[in-house]
Amino acid sequence: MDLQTLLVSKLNYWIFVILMIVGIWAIMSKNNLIKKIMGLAIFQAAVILFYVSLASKEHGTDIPIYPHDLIHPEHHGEVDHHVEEDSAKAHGAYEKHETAHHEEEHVKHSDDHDAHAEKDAHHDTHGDHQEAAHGVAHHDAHAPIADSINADDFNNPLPHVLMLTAIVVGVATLGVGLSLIQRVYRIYGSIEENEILEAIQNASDDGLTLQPEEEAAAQQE
Amino acid sequence: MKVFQTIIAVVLGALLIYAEADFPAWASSKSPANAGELSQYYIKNIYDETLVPNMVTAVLADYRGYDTLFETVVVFTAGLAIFAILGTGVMREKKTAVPAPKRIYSEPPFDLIVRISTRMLVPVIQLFALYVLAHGHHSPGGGFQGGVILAASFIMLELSSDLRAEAAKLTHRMSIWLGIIGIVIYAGWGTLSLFFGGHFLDYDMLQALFPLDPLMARSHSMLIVEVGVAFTVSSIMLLIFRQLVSGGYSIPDKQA
Amino acid sequence: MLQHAPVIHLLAPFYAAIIICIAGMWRKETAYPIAVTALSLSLLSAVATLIKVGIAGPVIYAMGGWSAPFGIHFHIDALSALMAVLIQVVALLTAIHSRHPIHSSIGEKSYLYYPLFLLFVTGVTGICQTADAFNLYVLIEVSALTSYALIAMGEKRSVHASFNYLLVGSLGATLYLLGVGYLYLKTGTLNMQDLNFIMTTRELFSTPTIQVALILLMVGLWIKMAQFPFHGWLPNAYTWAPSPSAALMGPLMTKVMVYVMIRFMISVYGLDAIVDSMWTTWVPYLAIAGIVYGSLMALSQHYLRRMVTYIIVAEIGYMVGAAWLATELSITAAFYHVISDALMTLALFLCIAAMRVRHDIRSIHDMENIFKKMPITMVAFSIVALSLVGIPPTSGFISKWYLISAGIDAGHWPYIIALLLASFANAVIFFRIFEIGVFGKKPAEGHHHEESHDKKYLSEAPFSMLIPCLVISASIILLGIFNQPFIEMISTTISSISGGEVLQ
Amino acid sequence: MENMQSNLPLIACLISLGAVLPICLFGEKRRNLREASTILAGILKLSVVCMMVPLIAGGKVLNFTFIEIVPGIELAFKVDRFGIIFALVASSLWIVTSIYSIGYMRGLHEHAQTRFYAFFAVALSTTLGVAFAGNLLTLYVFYELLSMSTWPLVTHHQDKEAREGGRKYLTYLLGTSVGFLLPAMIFCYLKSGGNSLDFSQNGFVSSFVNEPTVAIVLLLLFVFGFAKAGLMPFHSWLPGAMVAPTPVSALLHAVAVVKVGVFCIIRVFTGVFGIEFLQELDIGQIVSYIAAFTVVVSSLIALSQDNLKRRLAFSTIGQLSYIILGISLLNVYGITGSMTHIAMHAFGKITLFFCAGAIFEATGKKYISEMVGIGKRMPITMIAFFIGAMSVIGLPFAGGFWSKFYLVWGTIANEQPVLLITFLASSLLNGAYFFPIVFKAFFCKPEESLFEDKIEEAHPAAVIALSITAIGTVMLFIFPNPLFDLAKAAATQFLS
Repeated sequence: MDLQTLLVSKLNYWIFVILMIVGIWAIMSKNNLIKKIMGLAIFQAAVILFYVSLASKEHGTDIPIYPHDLIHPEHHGEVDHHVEEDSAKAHGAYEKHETAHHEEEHVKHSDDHDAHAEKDAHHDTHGDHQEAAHGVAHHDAHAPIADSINADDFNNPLPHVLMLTAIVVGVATLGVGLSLIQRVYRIYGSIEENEILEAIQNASDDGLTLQPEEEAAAQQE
Repeated sequence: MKVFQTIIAVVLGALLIYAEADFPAWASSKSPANAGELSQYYIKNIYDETLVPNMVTAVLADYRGYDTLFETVVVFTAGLAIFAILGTGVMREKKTAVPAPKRIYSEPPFDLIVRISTRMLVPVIQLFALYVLAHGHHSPGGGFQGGVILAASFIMLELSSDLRAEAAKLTHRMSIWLGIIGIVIYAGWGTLSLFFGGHFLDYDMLQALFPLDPLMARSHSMLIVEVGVAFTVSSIMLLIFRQLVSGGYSIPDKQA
Repeated sequence: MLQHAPVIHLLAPFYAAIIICIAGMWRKETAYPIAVTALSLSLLSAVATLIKVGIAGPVIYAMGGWSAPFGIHFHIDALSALMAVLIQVVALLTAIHSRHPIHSSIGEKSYLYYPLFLLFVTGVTGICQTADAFNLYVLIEVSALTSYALIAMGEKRSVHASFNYLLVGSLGATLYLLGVGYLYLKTGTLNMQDLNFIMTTRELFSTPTIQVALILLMVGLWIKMAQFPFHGWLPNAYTWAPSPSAALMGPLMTKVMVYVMIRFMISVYGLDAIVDSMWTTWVPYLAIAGIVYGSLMALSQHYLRRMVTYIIVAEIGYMVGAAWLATELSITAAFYHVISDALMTLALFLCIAAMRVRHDIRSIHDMENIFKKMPITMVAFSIVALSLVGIPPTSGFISKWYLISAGIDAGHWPYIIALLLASFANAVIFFRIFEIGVFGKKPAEGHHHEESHDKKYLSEAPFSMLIPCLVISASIILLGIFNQPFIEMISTTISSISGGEVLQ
Repeated sequence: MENMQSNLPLIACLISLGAVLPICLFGEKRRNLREASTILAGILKLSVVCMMVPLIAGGKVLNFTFIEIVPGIELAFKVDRFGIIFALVASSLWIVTSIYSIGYMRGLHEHAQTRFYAFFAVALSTTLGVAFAGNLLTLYVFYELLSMSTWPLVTHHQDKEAREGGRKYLTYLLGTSVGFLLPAMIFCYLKSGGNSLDFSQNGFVSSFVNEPTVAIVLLLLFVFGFAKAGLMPFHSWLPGAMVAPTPVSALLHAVAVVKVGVFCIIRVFTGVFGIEFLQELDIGQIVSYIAAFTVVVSSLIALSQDNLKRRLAFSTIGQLSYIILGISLLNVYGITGSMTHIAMHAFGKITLFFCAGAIFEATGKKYISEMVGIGKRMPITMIAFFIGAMSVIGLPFAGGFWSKFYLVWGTIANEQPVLLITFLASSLLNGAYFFPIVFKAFFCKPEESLFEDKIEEAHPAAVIALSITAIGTVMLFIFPNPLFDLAKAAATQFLS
């Protein structure tokens, strides 16, 4: 395929690659500790961009939420209606929620996986899921909407979930990194890598200086 | 020395580009990830199984609830870690290149306009934060976003006025307490379902607690879990901000 | 309650961390007992799971009650159960050991130290049990963050070492995350069993994405396990960390990453995909470089802690080299070495910490006739030393036996020669220590003197540090003699996984 | 040849290990109790071994299995005739050495005697472990433990050369055992399809090795792997170990270490490869030429040594190569000769070492040039020295004669003129480096005649010990048949 389609049809991956190169390069060659941390943040941002761009579809909505009319077809007046619904009815249909101790769970799993083997057989296990959903006692106001949804209208939710976690982890790492930098600055007086290494070199006996608490402890011995 | 790094970065870039040729086109709904069995199932069945219109919150809090639990643990750990690194014991460090500052913060420029406007804005922001937290089922939002906006409101308040006064109101021990409450809500709710015979974090079992059908039990437990997350995230983000700003010195804490 | 055992030994340390955070704010001394009881409880439940796995085969625990690819799963087979037990044992013994050093060095922060300690154990146990690739990333980050803080509470230089570790560690974890992303892009699922199933049914192994995914995953994991070219962070991190953190992370962090590598090699990619991915030709040479480098550097060190870190780098070379010979025997050997080396590293760190606390011994030259001063600790130390050299009755010999037989079986002679050279280097290292330890520095004052045997001279390590040393060195010998059940369990699991039938 | 389960071999091994406890407990303060417990343990051990002799002579094989370490192999003892000969030699000489070391250590007021006796006892228990080993793995386990337990004995003096000697000792023994022996053993284990490495009648190597080149490489790996046998390229740890106190070098040379090396090589020849297999492939020749080379060269070096103990060390290297030469002849006489030579050389050489130690203790002299006219001052020691020398040279009236006779007979039976010449030449060389010492001791007058001719013997305990062993050497000459019957029966059993 010629370069033009390659470039346009995969624009997001190109940006992701460039960001990653910048990130890695910054981490490795920058001298200032803060810049290294920024490089790490760029690197993580690149991975997040990769995941999120993965999830988009041509005409899918950017945030996968069911439109209001689809969920509540008629007016939502009788909210209290489903409360009297006997909720215990036909609960068992939810095969994955019955109180499955391992063996059954085990058995269920192997069927699930055998189902994987044949594509078509696969389809009807999902069919069971839907019938199971049907059977579940829920207020009749909410008819199962599974089959009335065209999957291509909605973006894939999974990468968004994963990246929510990755962003939070990135923030946590950033926080700890910055606190370490502060402590390094206080101990060595600088946050330039080369100056720190010099300070370590001419520290009295190469870093064997005791922490104040340890000195106190050593004297006690 | 820079040459070596650039070579490595370029090699990594080349490696990624080599794989890129094999990628599906951007935003193609036929790509294995989007057309895969997993995402198709999620899109089709989320509402039927959890009564939560926002698919992301459903997957986040219910299908992959264990992931989110450990995500909250990561936030809490970051708070603990920063507190351990910069926290109380540091003050007695004598042999340091940079002596402990006499004055903890520079006095923020007293500016009446800034103080008054922030004092007006903060309640609105906090209300919006609670809205984002509570409305996470129906619109983009949820525990993390709500918690962060809440923390942002506190930080704005601190930035605008004297940090030390604000710190006195919500000491670092209090923020750790809030973090703990958040995690206990989340993990406790998950362990609760153990006692009702389900697996860990299986909200379905909890419909025995409420006179609701399992679907409503699921969506409500998701809300409770989101509240737990909000607690932890807001308090820990505030703790991180305060530690970083004061470098661990200022905490007017009786116990330090 | 047994049905929930896999979760119990995950939650016990987790809840203990929370309780310590609360209780610690008022009375610091409650932290230690809570930690020890929680870890012993989780050890019991880990052993229960191991027995259950031994009898009933792999245990599947669905998180949140969702079936396979949709929810997150625990897939606990013999490998993960053994790792879980190993982690709890190492954590319990380090917790018992940590009472004295923590009290003396960072006493008032103990209510922060133990929660981080226990959260690290939770993260690492979770890594060993989860069957979900992304969940593994989150747990790696949990254990990584706690280890940055645990290291930074040590001596002055530990802060800078911890920062380097943070940078390199997060880089590695993010590369792993990208690798999982590539796998997800191609297969659409995150569950390890499902990944393998889809990759085999659609013959994706030869596609460039999956190949690059393998490179990213492996480079990420090698960075985290300090395999040779990426080991820069390890020596400083574990040398200046407080001794209980080094004793906790030395044996666990790197070995769990080796377990993750083996898990990805056999459960996700499958042995035949690995073999025809031509990696098995060059990776053992990388491992050999690691072994040679680690041994030589260990020889040249005279700071004890630093020497042990380089021995860890060499041992990682053993495991990676054996794993990448990609035969069932070699992966069994690699996994057995994971267990025996974890015990050996822990014993080394515990003995060195005991020597440091009692006689402030930091380098080899301070260890003058230490055998008279601390006879019991030094007996434990010499057992570990003999095990590292590979003297028969110990587990070190058995793992060397299996590693060499794997080498011969795969016909990879350079690997065998590297192994023998490394064990010889270990011999030189430890007998140099024995020489100074047993015979002292200056020659005996002439032939005609009777050296004094008075009591003052003998000052053993505190009781709470001595017991873990003895228990560990005893277990090294026992693991050496009664190794058959472990080997049996490991080899059947590996052959069943790589034997084609995807055990669900 | 029926097998019999019994835990006698285990008890024999554990007795000396058990003795370590009382030795350490009594320690320096109650030295006599400590020495008493060592000797008591020695006597007990000898009695248990003697209890086993009638059973084994009656054709039984005692075995005891402990635990399966590697699939297919257990830590097992299997005591046969050859094992019991070596066990007898080791345990009897331990008692004598303990008596001797009481005299020597106290005479010289040596330091750290508790450590000495403790490690001595451990070394003996590992030696018996090797003697009774039932398969190659158990042999290797105890072989390594023996190197570990004898290392502190070699570096006993803690001074510069002692450490050098210790380092050399370890580098050679550990290097060769981990370098050659372990891979060879694992190779056999893997190639033989994982079944056990037991010393079977005609060896298990024949099952998987057919072309001779692999067999030769494997055999050389084993032969050089057991560096304790002191074959030429890996022999220099032995003279290096002379820095140790004399009872240790006595133990090293006569009782435990080198004898274990040679014992293992014979086990490899008979149990691992099997004599018929070696004869068929005819690869015994190579080993015999290496051994012959070692014999001649070591005897020549011994001539040039002035330090008495170094000369004895090189003569030991020569005598050990006799034994290897004997076994590589692969015929009945060769094997019987080599087995009996272990016992004969043990008694002969231990006497020589005791005398060397006594001379050093009494007069402080180490060098042969200083020992002119010493016979008048220490008559008993020098007579014992003469008897020991006769046994090592192989002259009648001393045990060495019979075993050398069988070895020579073996070379004639094989029509090996070259080996025959080496035997005779080396006997001449032995004479050449022993007789001058004896001659100068008795018949020459010391120039500076500062010795008044009064008898000044070493510590009584030392003198008793060396006279016992001298008498033992002569006894072995007069009543050789119990030993030789055992050896012949073992040899025929190996060959059938």
